[in-house]
Amino acid sequence: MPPRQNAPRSSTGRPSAPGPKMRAGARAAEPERFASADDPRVMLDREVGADLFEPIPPYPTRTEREGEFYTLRDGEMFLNVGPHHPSTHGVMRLVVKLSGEQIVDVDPVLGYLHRGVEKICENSDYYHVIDQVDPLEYISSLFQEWAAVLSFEKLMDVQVPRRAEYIRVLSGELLRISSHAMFMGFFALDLGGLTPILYSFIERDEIVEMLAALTGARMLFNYFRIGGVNGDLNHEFMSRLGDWMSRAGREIESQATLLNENEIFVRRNRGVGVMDRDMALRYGVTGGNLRASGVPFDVRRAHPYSVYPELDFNIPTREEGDCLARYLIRIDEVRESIKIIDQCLHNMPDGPIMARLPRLLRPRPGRAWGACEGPRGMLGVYSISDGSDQPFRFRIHDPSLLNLETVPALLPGHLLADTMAIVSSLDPVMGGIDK
Amino acid sequence: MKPLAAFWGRRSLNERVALIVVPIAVVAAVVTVLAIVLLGPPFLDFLGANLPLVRFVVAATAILVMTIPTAFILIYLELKVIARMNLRIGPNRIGPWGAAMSLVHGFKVLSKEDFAPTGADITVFTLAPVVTYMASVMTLLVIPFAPGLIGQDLNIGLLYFFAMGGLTVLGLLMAGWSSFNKYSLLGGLRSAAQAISYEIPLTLSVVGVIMLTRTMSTNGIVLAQSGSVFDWFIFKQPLAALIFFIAATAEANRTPFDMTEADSEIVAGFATEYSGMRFGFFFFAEYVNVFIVSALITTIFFGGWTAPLNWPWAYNLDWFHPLSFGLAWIAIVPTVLLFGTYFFAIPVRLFGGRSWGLWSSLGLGFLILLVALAGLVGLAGFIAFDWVRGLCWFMAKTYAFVITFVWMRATLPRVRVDQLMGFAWKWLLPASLLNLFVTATAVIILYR
Amino acid sequence: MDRNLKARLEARVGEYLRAPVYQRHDETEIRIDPGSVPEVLRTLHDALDMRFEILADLAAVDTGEVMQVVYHLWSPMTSDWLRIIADGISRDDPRAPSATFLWTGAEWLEREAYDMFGIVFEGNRDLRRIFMPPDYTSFPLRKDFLLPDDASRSPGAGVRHMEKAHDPAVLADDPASGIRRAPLS
Amino acid sequence: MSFVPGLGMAKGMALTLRRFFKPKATIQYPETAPDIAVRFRGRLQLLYDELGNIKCETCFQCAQACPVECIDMGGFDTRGRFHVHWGAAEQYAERREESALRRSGRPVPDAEYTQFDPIDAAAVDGILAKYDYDQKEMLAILESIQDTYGYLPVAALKRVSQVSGAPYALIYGTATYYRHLRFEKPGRTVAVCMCTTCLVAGAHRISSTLARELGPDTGRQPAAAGMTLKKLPSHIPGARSPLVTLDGEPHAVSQHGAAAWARTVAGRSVS
Repeated sequence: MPPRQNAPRSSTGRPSAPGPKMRAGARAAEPERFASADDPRVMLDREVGADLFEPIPPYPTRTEREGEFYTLRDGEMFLNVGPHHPSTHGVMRLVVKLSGEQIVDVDPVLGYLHRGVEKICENSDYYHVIDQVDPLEYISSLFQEWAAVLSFEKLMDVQVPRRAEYIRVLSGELLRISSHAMFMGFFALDLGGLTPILYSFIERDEIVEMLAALTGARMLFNYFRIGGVNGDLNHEFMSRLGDWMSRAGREIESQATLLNENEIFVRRNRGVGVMDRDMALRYGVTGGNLRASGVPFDVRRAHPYSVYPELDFNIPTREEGDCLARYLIRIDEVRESIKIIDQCLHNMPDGPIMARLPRLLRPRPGRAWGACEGPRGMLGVYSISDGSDQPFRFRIHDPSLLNLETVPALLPGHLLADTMAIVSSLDPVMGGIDK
Repeated sequence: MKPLAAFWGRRSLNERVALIVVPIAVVAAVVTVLAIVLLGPPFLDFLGANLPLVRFVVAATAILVMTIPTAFILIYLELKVIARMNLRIGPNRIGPWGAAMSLVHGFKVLSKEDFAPTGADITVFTLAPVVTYMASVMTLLVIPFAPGLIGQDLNIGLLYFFAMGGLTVLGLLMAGWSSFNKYSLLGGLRSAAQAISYEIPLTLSVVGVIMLTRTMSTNGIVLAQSGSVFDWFIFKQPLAALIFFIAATAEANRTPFDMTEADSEIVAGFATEYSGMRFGFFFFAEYVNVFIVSALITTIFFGGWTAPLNWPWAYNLDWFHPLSFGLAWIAIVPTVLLFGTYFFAIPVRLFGGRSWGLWSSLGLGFLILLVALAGLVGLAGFIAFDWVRGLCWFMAKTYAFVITFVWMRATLPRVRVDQLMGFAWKWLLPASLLNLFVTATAVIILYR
Repeated sequence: MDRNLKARLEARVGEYLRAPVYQRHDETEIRIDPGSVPEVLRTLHDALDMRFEILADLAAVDTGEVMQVVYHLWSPMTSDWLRIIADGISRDDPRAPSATFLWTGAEWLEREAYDMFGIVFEGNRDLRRIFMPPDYTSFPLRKDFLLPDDASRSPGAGVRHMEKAHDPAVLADDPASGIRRAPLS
Repeated sequence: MSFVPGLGMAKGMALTLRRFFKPKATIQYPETAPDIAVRFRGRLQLLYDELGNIKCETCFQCAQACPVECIDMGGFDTRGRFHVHWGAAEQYAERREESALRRSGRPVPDAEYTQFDPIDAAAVDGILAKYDYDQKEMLAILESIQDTYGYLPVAALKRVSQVSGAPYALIYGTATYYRHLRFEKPGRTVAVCMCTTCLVAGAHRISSTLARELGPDTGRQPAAAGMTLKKLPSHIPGARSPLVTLDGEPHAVSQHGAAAWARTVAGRSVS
């Protein structure tokens, strides 16, 4: 049987401008392939023609890694988890190589949500960028705005009023709580628990309505501005917030009682997908996933960027680095965030909420890197200005990409059922990954 | 010919219809009456001659028909209970409190296109849902709903039940293999493995009961616990009851053991490629299974149709034999209807407010009267006939367990496959063996 | 900004710098040749007074004349972000050494850079397109890749059609191609 | 995880059982409306009056107020001017096909959108440099642009707004305010005023004649080479009815002379 990689497809997978030319030679020396249970021609019955089945992948493989992944040994089969699957967050596709239910290897296929936001931002001026980056991490979009705004403010030396900073911290932490609530719900859902997702959506809905009263939108708040925020705190927001603070995180606590001690839940997560300290650092994992493996790296403390130095909160860390730790870290962070919100409400200064800026922004040529701590890790923006009113280069760094990159290293050896536990414990958001 | 055509041509449409229908109707009526008069008695004799066969056919049909409303009720129950448990309302638009929801589900499933994927083994693919459904329906035959109300009182009832339970898995396996989909395949194999490992503790846990009752007939088991509450085997065999409950959960593929259609892992398991009524069969079979499992737990460990409290005053109401009134019915019925209607209508008219006019209040009064009469008749039946009483108790217990299953589904996450197997082999099997050993010892010591 | 860090950097990787250490706000920036990336990264990662062990970001930049690969590092020893610019990669055959020998996570970042800019990272074991489809033939984030219709300015300036040749020589004398070039500072 | 096996599960079951009797969080929408925040942005949409005319006067104040310039103008409103849209051009039907065509690289045949065609902006830059990028000189700038190109290409206006930094709204307002500035390529458009006076003076008959002569229907591209027949948005004050304009300049056309005039304009021989 001809090796499947060399399917007769020409003119594909080869960039016109400089590409990996040296790969071409590599394909000659590739391991000899056996007929496997996955081979369509084995399971085939008469009336179905062989042309029904595409070779996998349907293009000549491009790297040794890809060729070696898409070569099946005996008893192995591919399973496409996604892009349409109940428990892939967003439109993610994992090509899983299984033997039985044991995972041999994984190849994540990204890009189903790619919109080219960086290019769009480079062609739209500094005011536009803020609402262009909104739908990137659609679950916690304020943080993406925050990173962009931080970078721009460094770029054009803007001094943000303290009240604006406090409002940013307040809304940001609220959104962090809602994002974590959604994480817990979906995590439980991927493990087969029906109920927690609805409890967490109750929590999230309160917060999101609150933020709608503040920012004017439920999901894609286009709220932060360069040098401040769009609108000041209003009575409706404050009253809603007051109601919520009286029972802050109640639903999340109820989930904790529902899951944290549940034997089934704990057994499914303890010791699953263990990511030790070195591995986490090598993979550039950030956020709760990194802290769950014992590295106390949180941009809010490691590199203070707003009024966070004035606030009193601590960075929860855990040593195990397994799914359970990653789940529990989130709960601790929710409690910390509630503390932060409380402090923000108590010492919220008066004053303006916007720095005075020209209508048309033309920063001096320069470079700036702004990073903030989102719910999933460090969100960074590296922007270059060439003196025009559009950023010359607008680079978005999304934590979910690197968090998801650990999946091919974490999954092998586990069962198919653990895929959902591990992937959703890493909490990726495909909108941010695919840019 | 021509005058006839002319006559036909002159008739209007209604007349033509009448001309066709009326003679047919007349002929049909005459024929029916004649058939009843002439063939009726011999037919009845024929039926009476081979009664067991007739009884079996009637019972099978009744059970087959009974599964549909049962499944509907269970589906609606699950929707509602789970919804309330996660702070939703659940279906509340179709019918009163959304009660017609599952009916609409049924229509939806019927009206959907059911297609088979290319490369599927069509015959097996089509056969699989039927096998599953029939297997789960056939198990209903041996369940004693009430004294005398049992499909077929087999003396190997439990054995029959477990055999049929095995068949259910066969259907799932067929579905998983024939769908030509890896998810389905995984689901089917999972269900096979799960069934194999959980049949054993399930069966072994019941053996203790069999030893105590010295019979395998479900009816016999119920009769053995018909003394008082403490004759129920939940008190004599608590461990067995626990094991049976857990194993039965796995047997019915319910959360936390719903490996076969673990929706977040393998998309819908064996049912991934199914749609339309083929899927509907699986859907029904699942809920019928839940009902059967609960019914069996009730039968074996919770005294079946026996009441927790005995009814000393359950004398028979022979004086109220309907025929004892004779022609008086002609007077009684209208009188009761008339005065009863007024009796219930008057308070409505008086206190119902302005919106209740004369006729509307009379109508409501009539409805209330009907409800009251139905209640009276039911109460009379409950007191008079012990099968009504038994049925009520049986259903009450069974639905309690059904709701427990739903409750578990609302709460618990899913167990992983290997943990599932490990639990079965490492814990349930030894425990059931231990239970068996202890029971055997006790039987030898006490009952000799 | 951290003056001490500047001194340490000059001490450690002084010979690789092709421009003086540049500090602004809370960022320290060094500019090196692409060839010397592995040594510099290794030094910064391992040296006991550096310990830049968290790779914050790996970005590629197309300045219109040359390509750059920009690394952002974080270390517990300083309060600054360290930015390393590997400068002067030719646009015609852009090649740069891979950082995967230190940070495995850089693999996908480099895949992204390759996908968007066509920079070939030698030593990356799995350098293929990550977002774009495998049969895609051009590099969208290059400056000579022109948008079909640019949302913010439409109608008008943005309407040119897609994927002109990636040849600066052709584009140089094409007035309609608004190819922007960064002032190389 | 507790030491008593099953205790954790029992706790969970107890919680769900308690929640079973708690009040529900569902908002039954049609019966009970959710309380929507005052600031809630919701969906942007244009309002129409009871006659079905769009209420938007295209005053561009929204476009100027919008902090991220997400409001954009395109298409035509009831007064024959640009129509208000939001967001990227690709979202709107007429623009979508436009940009699709442009993406295909072929010239856009639709005469309505010739003004969107890309232009060689070098001349614009020269003009702007001459006026020292001064926003106050906008009228002069626009006039010289029209002298250069013969009309005002939208691309040029965009270029002006990019380079000089003046809001596009301002430039566009200026361009639409002065009547001698035009967006159509010269030698193209015949417009008939349909105001009451003109109608009394027989404008309708004239326009039907012109339509018959020039082409099938008002607004479409007529059969005669490159002629467009339009309704005039509003009567030019002082011009005498019936009012027919050729590229904005009023022409004296009588009901009877309309056909001959059309032929002459279309460059055909007068029979």
